[in-house]
Amino acid sequence: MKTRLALLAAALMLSTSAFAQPVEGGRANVVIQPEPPSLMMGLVQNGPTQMVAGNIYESLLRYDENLEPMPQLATDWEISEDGLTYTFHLAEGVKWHDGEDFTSEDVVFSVDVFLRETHARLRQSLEHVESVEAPDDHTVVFTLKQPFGPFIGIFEAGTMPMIPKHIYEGTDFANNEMNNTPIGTGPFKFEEWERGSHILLTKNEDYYEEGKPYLDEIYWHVIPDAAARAVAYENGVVDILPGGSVENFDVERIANLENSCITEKGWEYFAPHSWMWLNNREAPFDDARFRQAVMYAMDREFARDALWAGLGQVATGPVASSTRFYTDDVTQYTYDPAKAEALLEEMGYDGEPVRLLPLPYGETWQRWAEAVKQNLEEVGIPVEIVSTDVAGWNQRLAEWDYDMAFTYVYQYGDPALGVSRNYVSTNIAKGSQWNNVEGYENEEVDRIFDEAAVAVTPEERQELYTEVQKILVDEVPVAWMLELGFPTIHRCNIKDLVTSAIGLNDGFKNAYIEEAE
Amino acid sequence: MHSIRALRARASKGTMMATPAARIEHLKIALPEGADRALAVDDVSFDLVPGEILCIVGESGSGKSMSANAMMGLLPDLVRPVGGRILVGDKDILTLSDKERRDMRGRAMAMIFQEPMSALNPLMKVADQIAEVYEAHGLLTPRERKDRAVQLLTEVGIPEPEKAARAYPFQLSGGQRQRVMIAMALALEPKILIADEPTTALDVTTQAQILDLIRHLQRERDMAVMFITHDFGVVAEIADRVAVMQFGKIVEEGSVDDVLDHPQHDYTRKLIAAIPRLSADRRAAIEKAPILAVEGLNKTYHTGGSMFAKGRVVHAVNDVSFVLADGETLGIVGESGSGKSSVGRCLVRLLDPDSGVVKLGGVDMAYMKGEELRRERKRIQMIFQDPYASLNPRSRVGRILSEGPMAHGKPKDEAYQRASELLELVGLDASAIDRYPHEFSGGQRQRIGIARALALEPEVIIADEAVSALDVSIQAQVLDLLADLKARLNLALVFITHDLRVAAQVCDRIAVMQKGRIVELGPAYDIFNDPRDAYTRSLIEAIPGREKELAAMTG
Amino acid sequence: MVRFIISRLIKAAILLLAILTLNFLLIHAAPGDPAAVMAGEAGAADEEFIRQLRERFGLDKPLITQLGIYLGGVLQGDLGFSYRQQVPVADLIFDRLPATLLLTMTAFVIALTLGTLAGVLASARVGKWSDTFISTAALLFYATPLFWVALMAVLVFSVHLNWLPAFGFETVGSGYTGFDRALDVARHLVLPAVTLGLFFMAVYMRMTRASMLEVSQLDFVKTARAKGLKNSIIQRRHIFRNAMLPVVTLAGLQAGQLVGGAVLTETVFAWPGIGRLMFEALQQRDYNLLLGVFFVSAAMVLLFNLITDILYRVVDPRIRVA
Amino acid sequence: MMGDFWKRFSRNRGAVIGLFILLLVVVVAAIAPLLFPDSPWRMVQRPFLPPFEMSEYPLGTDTIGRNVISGLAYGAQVSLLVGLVSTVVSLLIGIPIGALAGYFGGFVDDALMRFTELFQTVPNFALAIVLVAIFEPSIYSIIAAIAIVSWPPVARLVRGEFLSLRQREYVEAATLSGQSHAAIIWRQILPNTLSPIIVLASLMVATAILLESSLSFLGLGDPNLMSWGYMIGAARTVIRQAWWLSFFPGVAILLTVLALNLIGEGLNDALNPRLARKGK
Repeated sequence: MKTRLALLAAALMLSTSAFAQPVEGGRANVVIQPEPPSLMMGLVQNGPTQMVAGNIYESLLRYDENLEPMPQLATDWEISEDGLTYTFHLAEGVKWHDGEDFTSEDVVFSVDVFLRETHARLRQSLEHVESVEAPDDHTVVFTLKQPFGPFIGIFEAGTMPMIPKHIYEGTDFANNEMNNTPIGTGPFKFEEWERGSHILLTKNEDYYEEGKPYLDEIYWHVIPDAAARAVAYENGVVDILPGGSVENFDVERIANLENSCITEKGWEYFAPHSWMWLNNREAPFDDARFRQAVMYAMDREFARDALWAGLGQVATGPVASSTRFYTDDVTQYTYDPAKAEALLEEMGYDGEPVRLLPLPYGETWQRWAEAVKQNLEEVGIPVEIVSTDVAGWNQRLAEWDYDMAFTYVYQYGDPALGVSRNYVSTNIAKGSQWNNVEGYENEEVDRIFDEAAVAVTPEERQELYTEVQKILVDEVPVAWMLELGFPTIHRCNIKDLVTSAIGLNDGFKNAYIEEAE
Repeated sequence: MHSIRALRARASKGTMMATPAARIEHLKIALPEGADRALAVDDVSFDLVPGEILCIVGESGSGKSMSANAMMGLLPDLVRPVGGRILVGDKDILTLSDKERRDMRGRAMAMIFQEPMSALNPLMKVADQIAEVYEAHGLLTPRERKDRAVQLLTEVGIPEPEKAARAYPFQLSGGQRQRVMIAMALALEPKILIADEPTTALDVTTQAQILDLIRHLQRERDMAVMFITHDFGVVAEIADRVAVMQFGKIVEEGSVDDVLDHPQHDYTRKLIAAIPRLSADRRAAIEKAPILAVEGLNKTYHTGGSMFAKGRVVHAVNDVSFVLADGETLGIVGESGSGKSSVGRCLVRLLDPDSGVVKLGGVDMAYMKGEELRRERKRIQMIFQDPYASLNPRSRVGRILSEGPMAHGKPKDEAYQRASELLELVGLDASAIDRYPHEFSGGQRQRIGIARALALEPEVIIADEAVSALDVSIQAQVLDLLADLKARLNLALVFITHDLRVAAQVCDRIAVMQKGRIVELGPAYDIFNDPRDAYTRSLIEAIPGREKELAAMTG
Repeated sequence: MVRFIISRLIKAAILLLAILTLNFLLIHAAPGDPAAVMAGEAGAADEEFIRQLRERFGLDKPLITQLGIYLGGVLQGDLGFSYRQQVPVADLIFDRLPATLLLTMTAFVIALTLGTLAGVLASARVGKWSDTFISTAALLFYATPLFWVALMAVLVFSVHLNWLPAFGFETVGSGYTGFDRALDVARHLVLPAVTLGLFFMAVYMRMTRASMLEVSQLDFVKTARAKGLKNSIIQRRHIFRNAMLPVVTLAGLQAGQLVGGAVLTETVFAWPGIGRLMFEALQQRDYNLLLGVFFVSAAMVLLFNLITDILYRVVDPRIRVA
Repeated sequence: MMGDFWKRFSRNRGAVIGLFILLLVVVVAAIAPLLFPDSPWRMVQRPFLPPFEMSEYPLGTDTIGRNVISGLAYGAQVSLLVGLVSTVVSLLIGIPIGALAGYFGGFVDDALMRFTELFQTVPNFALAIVLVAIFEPSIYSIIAAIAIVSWPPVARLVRGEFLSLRQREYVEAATLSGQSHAAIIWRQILPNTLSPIIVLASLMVATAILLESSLSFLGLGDPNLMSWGYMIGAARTVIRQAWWLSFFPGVAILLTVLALNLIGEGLNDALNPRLARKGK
C-alpha cells in the first residue's frame, strides 16, 4: 500500500498547477458516463447532467475548497444580521445563449416558479423561504421565514440553475422541445448531441467574464464500458477522466501513465459519503450492539486500499471531513473482529442470516459487498448478497425491503442540507432513497438537528453538530464506510481544470491546454 | 410381348460364338470386419456376352449387387475386391487408375439402380442430368447435349419428351424416372448395361413395360446386360442365361430354360419351389354367413391445403362394398395408390371413413368412438407389412404379445401364459418370450406379428402386404403358416397384396382395385382364368414369367 | 409465391403481437418502477414527485389499459416514448440498429462463408489431417465462451500488439469522412465481428461437413459417378447443392438470433448497438425502450426466417412447385 | 446391449477424452471443500498475486486477494449444477409439449407449435437476460431462465420423432390392441425417442453452462456462488494488469463444454448407429 500512497501524493502535487499564462484555444476530450438522460438541468440533476450542463447553466454563486461562496452570476451579496434577508447583486451585461438579457426576473422565475415545481431537493430548502423579489433588474432579495444556516450554500448550478424565463414561462416545462437545445448563461453553448456517441459544447464567444473561457470546445465522449474508457484515455482519444469513469483497480495504472495527472479535489461541496443502510426497524439491527459489531467487523482500511485505490478516507461518522461543522472527536471504530464477536456474544445474537444489498454501480461496489460479506461472516454473521439492478435497488430501499444496503450520498457542504435528512425521524417516509431510510428515531437527535439548522452563528451550530455527531457515532444508525475519493485523471498539460469545491460540475471556464512538452 | 420368346431363341444361338464384352474371373470381394461373413463375393466367375441378358438371382445378402458395383468400380468405401479380375475388353477394371476407370464408366458400361427416385438428383432438371453424361466425357456442345437428351427420352418412350426434359425428377412417375435412368445409361451407347433390381420398386404393369423396354433396347444395340433380381418371374421374363447366387457364391449357372425347368442345385430348387404358382384352383364358394359386411365405403384425402392454396382431393376409397364370409379369405389386389391399403385401414379404423358401413358381426364399426371402439376393435386385427417396423424394438416379445390382452383386462400371468402358447402356435420356441425383436430374423418377426394379431382372438384378420417384404423362401413358409392357422382357427382373412401370384395362392375370392374403386370382384379362379375387366386383364398379363409358366402348364 | 409471402407475413404479424404482449406482461412483472429510478437520479424523491412522474408516463393506469395503449400505438407504428432518454423509442432504436446490423451481418457472412468452405474441405478429406485440424478447430470454437474469446482478442490484438482498436464503432471525434471513415469503422469492426462469428462458423462448419458426408452416401451421387463424372464436379454440382439445404435453414434461423446474441459482444466492445441499448434499458426499467428492442429483434428473426423460406423455395424445386 | 453401447462409444476417441475431462471436473467439484476448506470468497493474500509465485496460490489471487484456484474448484460445482438441473427442467417442459403435439397432431400440434415459436422468435440470450434481471439473479432464477429459453429445441425434436414414430406399424398395432393413448405415448413411442433426446440433452448441458457463464459475466450470476463466468466478468476490467484472472476460468469453461460436446458426439455414435457412419 505504501508505494501506492506515495505515488498518489506525488500525482496530487503535480496537479496543483503553476501560475502559468492561460493559453487560448483547443478542445477538451472528456469522458461522460453514463450518458445523461437530458441536459436540461432544471429538470434533471443526476451526475452526468450536472457535469455537462454545468458548463451551460450557472447559478448565482460558486464555492471554494473551504466552501466559502465566490461570485458567479451574483457579483456581491449581503446577509442581514438576523439572517432572514439575503440580497444579491447580479453581474451586468449577462446574456443568455440566444442573446436575450439575463435579469433578476429570470432568477425569480427560476427559483419561485420553475424549480419549485421540478427540483425536489431545492424544494426542501425553499420551505424556509418566505419570498423572492426583484426590486430592480440586477437585484434579487430572498426573505426567509426563520434563520437557515446553510441557505448561503444552495446557490450552485446543480442546486439552483438559472432558467431562461422568456423560453419557459407558461409552457409545459417537461415537454418543452427547447429542452433538447438547452439555453443557459454559461461559458459554453450546446452544439450537438449524437446519442450513444458524443455531446459537443462550443465556446460562448460573448461570455461576460473577460477572456473566458479559453477552450474552443468540449467533446464529451459516451463510452459505456469502464475498460473501454481506460483504453480511450491510453490511446489519447480522451484527455480527462472524471471521477468514477474508470474502475478503481485501474486508477493506479492510469495515473502512472506518461503526462497523466490525478487530483481528488473538486468534490468538497458534494463530499460523497458512503455507508450501509442498516434497517433499524427489525432484529438484529434494532440492537445498537449489533450495529456496532458490524462497524468493528469491517476492515475499512483494506476496502479503501484494495477497492478504492487508497483514495478517500475512512469515515469517522455522519459528517464528512470536508463538510462544515465536522468533528473527529467521536468514538473510533477500528477493525477489531474480536470486539465484534464479543458484542454479538453479549447481545446473544442467534446467527440468523442477514441480506446485503450492494450498490449496482459497477465492479468496485460489487467487490466491496463481497468483502464486507466475508468480514461479517468471519465474525459469525451469515450474509446473503441480494443482487439487483438500479431499478430493483431503488425499489427495495424505497420500500424498506432490505437488511443492509450500500449507498453513498452527497452532503452539499452543510449538515443541514446533506446530513440531517438521513437521521431525523420526521424524515421517515417510504418512497425515497435519500431520507431516513434506516428508520432511526431519537428525539434528542431530532431536536439538535432542528436547532442547529436555524441557529444563527456558526459557533452555535458547530457546538450542536459536534454533540449530535457524538450521539450518532455511538448509536450507529447506519454503518459509515468511507469518504469516497473520486479522482479526476487528466493530461498534466490541461491546467486549472478544478478550481472550486464543485469541481468539473462547475464548468471548464478556467481550464486551458498548455502545449505538452 | 409375344415375340420375345422367339427373339430370345435367336439370341441364345447367337451367343455361342460371340466374344464376351466382359469377363469376370474368380472375383473375391471382402466385407469389413464384424460382418456376418468374410467375403461378400467369393470366387465368382461369369461372362457378359453381347446381345445376351445374364440374370443374377439370389435372395437379399447373396452378394449379387456387390459384383455389379464392383464392375462399375462403385463399391462402398469399406468393402474392396481382394482377388480375381474383371476384364472389359483387354483391361482389368480392378487394376485401372481412377481416371481410366472413370473414363470407362458411362462409355463402356452403364448402370441403372433399384430406386429411380433417389437415383436422380432432386435439384437438377432431367435434361441436365442426362447431358452430364456427355459433359463427363467432354462430348458435344451444351446445345447438342440437350437435344440428345430429348432424343433419348423419346427413345425410352417417355410421353412429351420435351416437357419431361424440363421437369424435375419428383414431377415424374416411378416408371418415367426409371426410363430417365435408362436413357441416361444409353447416352453413350455402352456395350455393357448393368441393371440392379431395376423394376423391384415398380408396379407390375410398369415393371412389364420397363422389362419390355430393356429387352428391346438390348436387342437393338446388341448390348451385354447384367440383370440383377430376386424375382424368378422377372428372370423367366427377360433372362437368356441365369446365375444363382447364395452366400456370395454362384451355385448354379446355365441357360434360362435349363435353370428354371431343370434346376440342379437344391438351393435353386428350393427357390423355384417357393414361387407361388399362378394357378388359382377352383374352390367351392363358401356358404357361411358373412362376418364382415362393407357397404359404400368412402375415404378422401385433402393434401397441400392451406389458408390460401386450395389443396388437391384424392379419392382413395371410392364407394367400396363387399362381404367377407366366416372362414373365407378375400384378396384385395391392386397397384400402389389403388387404395387397397386405405380400405384395410378403414376396416380396422386406423383411418376414419368419410361414409359407408363396416358391419362386423352385425355391429357397425365405421363411426364408433373411444371406449366402445376400443372394445369392439379386438375382434378385427391386422398383420403388417414390414416385419422390422411392426415390432417395438424396445419391448420384449412377451410384452408385445401380452399388452393387448392386458389392455382388455387380462391378468398379467395369464396374458404371458397365452403369449407363450401363441409363440408355439406360430412355430417359434416359447423361450422367445423374453427376447428382443432385433434378435429375430425377418420371417420370425413376421410370425411374432401374426401371433400378436391372434392374441386378442379376433374374428377377422387384415393382412396388409403381410409377406411382400420377405424373400421368396421365407414368404412361402409364412403363407403356409397363415393357411394353416386359418384352417385351425377358422379365421376370416382379408389379404391385401400387390402380388397376384400370392393372391392366387391364398385367396378364395379376389377384389381388384384401381383408383379407389373395386373394378372386379370374384372367385380367384375366375379372376385369373377369365378376367372380365380390362384393367384386371392388363394386371394379369403383366405378371412376369406368366407365359413361361402357362407354357410349362400347357406343355 | 406472392400468396405464400403474404400468408407468412400475416402469420408473422400475429406472432409479433403475441410476443409483444408476452414481453409486456413479463417486463411489468419486474420489481422496480421507472419513476423510482428517475426520482433516484434526480437526487431526491418524495412521494409527490414520484406521483407526478407516474402520471406523466401513464404508469398510474391499470396494466391492461397500459397494454392496450401500447399495442394500439404499435399498430400505428409508434413504439412509444422512452421514459429515461426523453425521446421516442423508435428514434433510439433506429439510431442503434445500423451498428448492430453491420456487426451481426458481417459476423454472419464471415461465419457462413468460411464455415461452409471449411466444412466442404473437411468432408472432401475425411480422416486426413486437414479434416482432423478443421474439425478440432470447429470443436474448440464451438465450446469457447464468446465473451472470453472477445476478451482474449482484445488482450492480444489491441493491448499487446496494438493492431486493432479495442472498442467502439469509430474513432470518436476523429473527424474522418468518406473512405477514411469507412476504413476506420472497418478496423473497429474486425475484432467484434470475428469473435461473434467464431461460434457460428464452427456450427456451419460441422453442419456442412456432416451434411456433405450424408449426401455423398445417396444414390444419385452413385449415379453421377456411374456417368463417369469427375469428383470435383460431383462434389460441387451434386453433393454441395443438396448438402446446403439444411445449412441454409439453420443459417436463416440464426441470422435472426444473432441480433439478440450481440448483447455480449456489444458490451465487451462497447459497440453502440441495440444489444447494449437493451441491457441499459433493462437496468433502467425503461419499459417502452426494452419492449421496442424486443419488438425489433423479434421482427428481425421473423424477417430472416421468411427470407430463408423464400431462398429455400428458390433452391429446392420440390417445395417451389408442391 | 450395454456392452456394445460402450464398444461403439469408446470407438470414438474424442468421446473418451471428453468423458475423462468431465469426470475430472466432476471429481474436483465434488471434493472442492476438501481441497480448499476456506471459502473461495476469503481474502487470503495480497490482491493481484500473479500465478506460479506462491505454491499455495498456484493460480494467483484476484482483485481483492482471493484464491483463484479455489474459485475455479467451487465454480465447477455451480457450472455443473446449473448445467444439469436446467437441462432436466427444459426436458420436463419440452418433452411433454413435443410429445402431445407430435402424437395428436392437428389442432393440438398447431397450438403447441405456435406457442413454441413464441419462445423461439425472441432471441434466446436476450430473453434469458431479461428473465434473470426481472426475477433478480439467484441460482433459481438463472436455472429457470436457461430452462425457459432452451426447451423449444427439445419440443421440436420430440415432436418430430413422435410424428414419424406414430406412423410406425408397431404403434398402430398397439392402437388396434386397444391400448390407451397414455400407454402408447409412454410405453410404445417415448422409449424409442430416448436416444436422440439423450444426445441432445448432453449438448444442452454444454450450452446451459455457456449461458450461465455468459449471464454471470454480465453480472447476472448468483452473487453468493463463485462461478467461472463471474470470475471472468469480475476480472474483465483489470484484464491489463491481471490476464490470469480471466484466462484460467475461461479455459475451465472451454474444457468442460468441449468435454460435453465430445461426449455428445460419442453418445450419438453409440445410440444412433445409423447416423454414426456419417462423419466417420
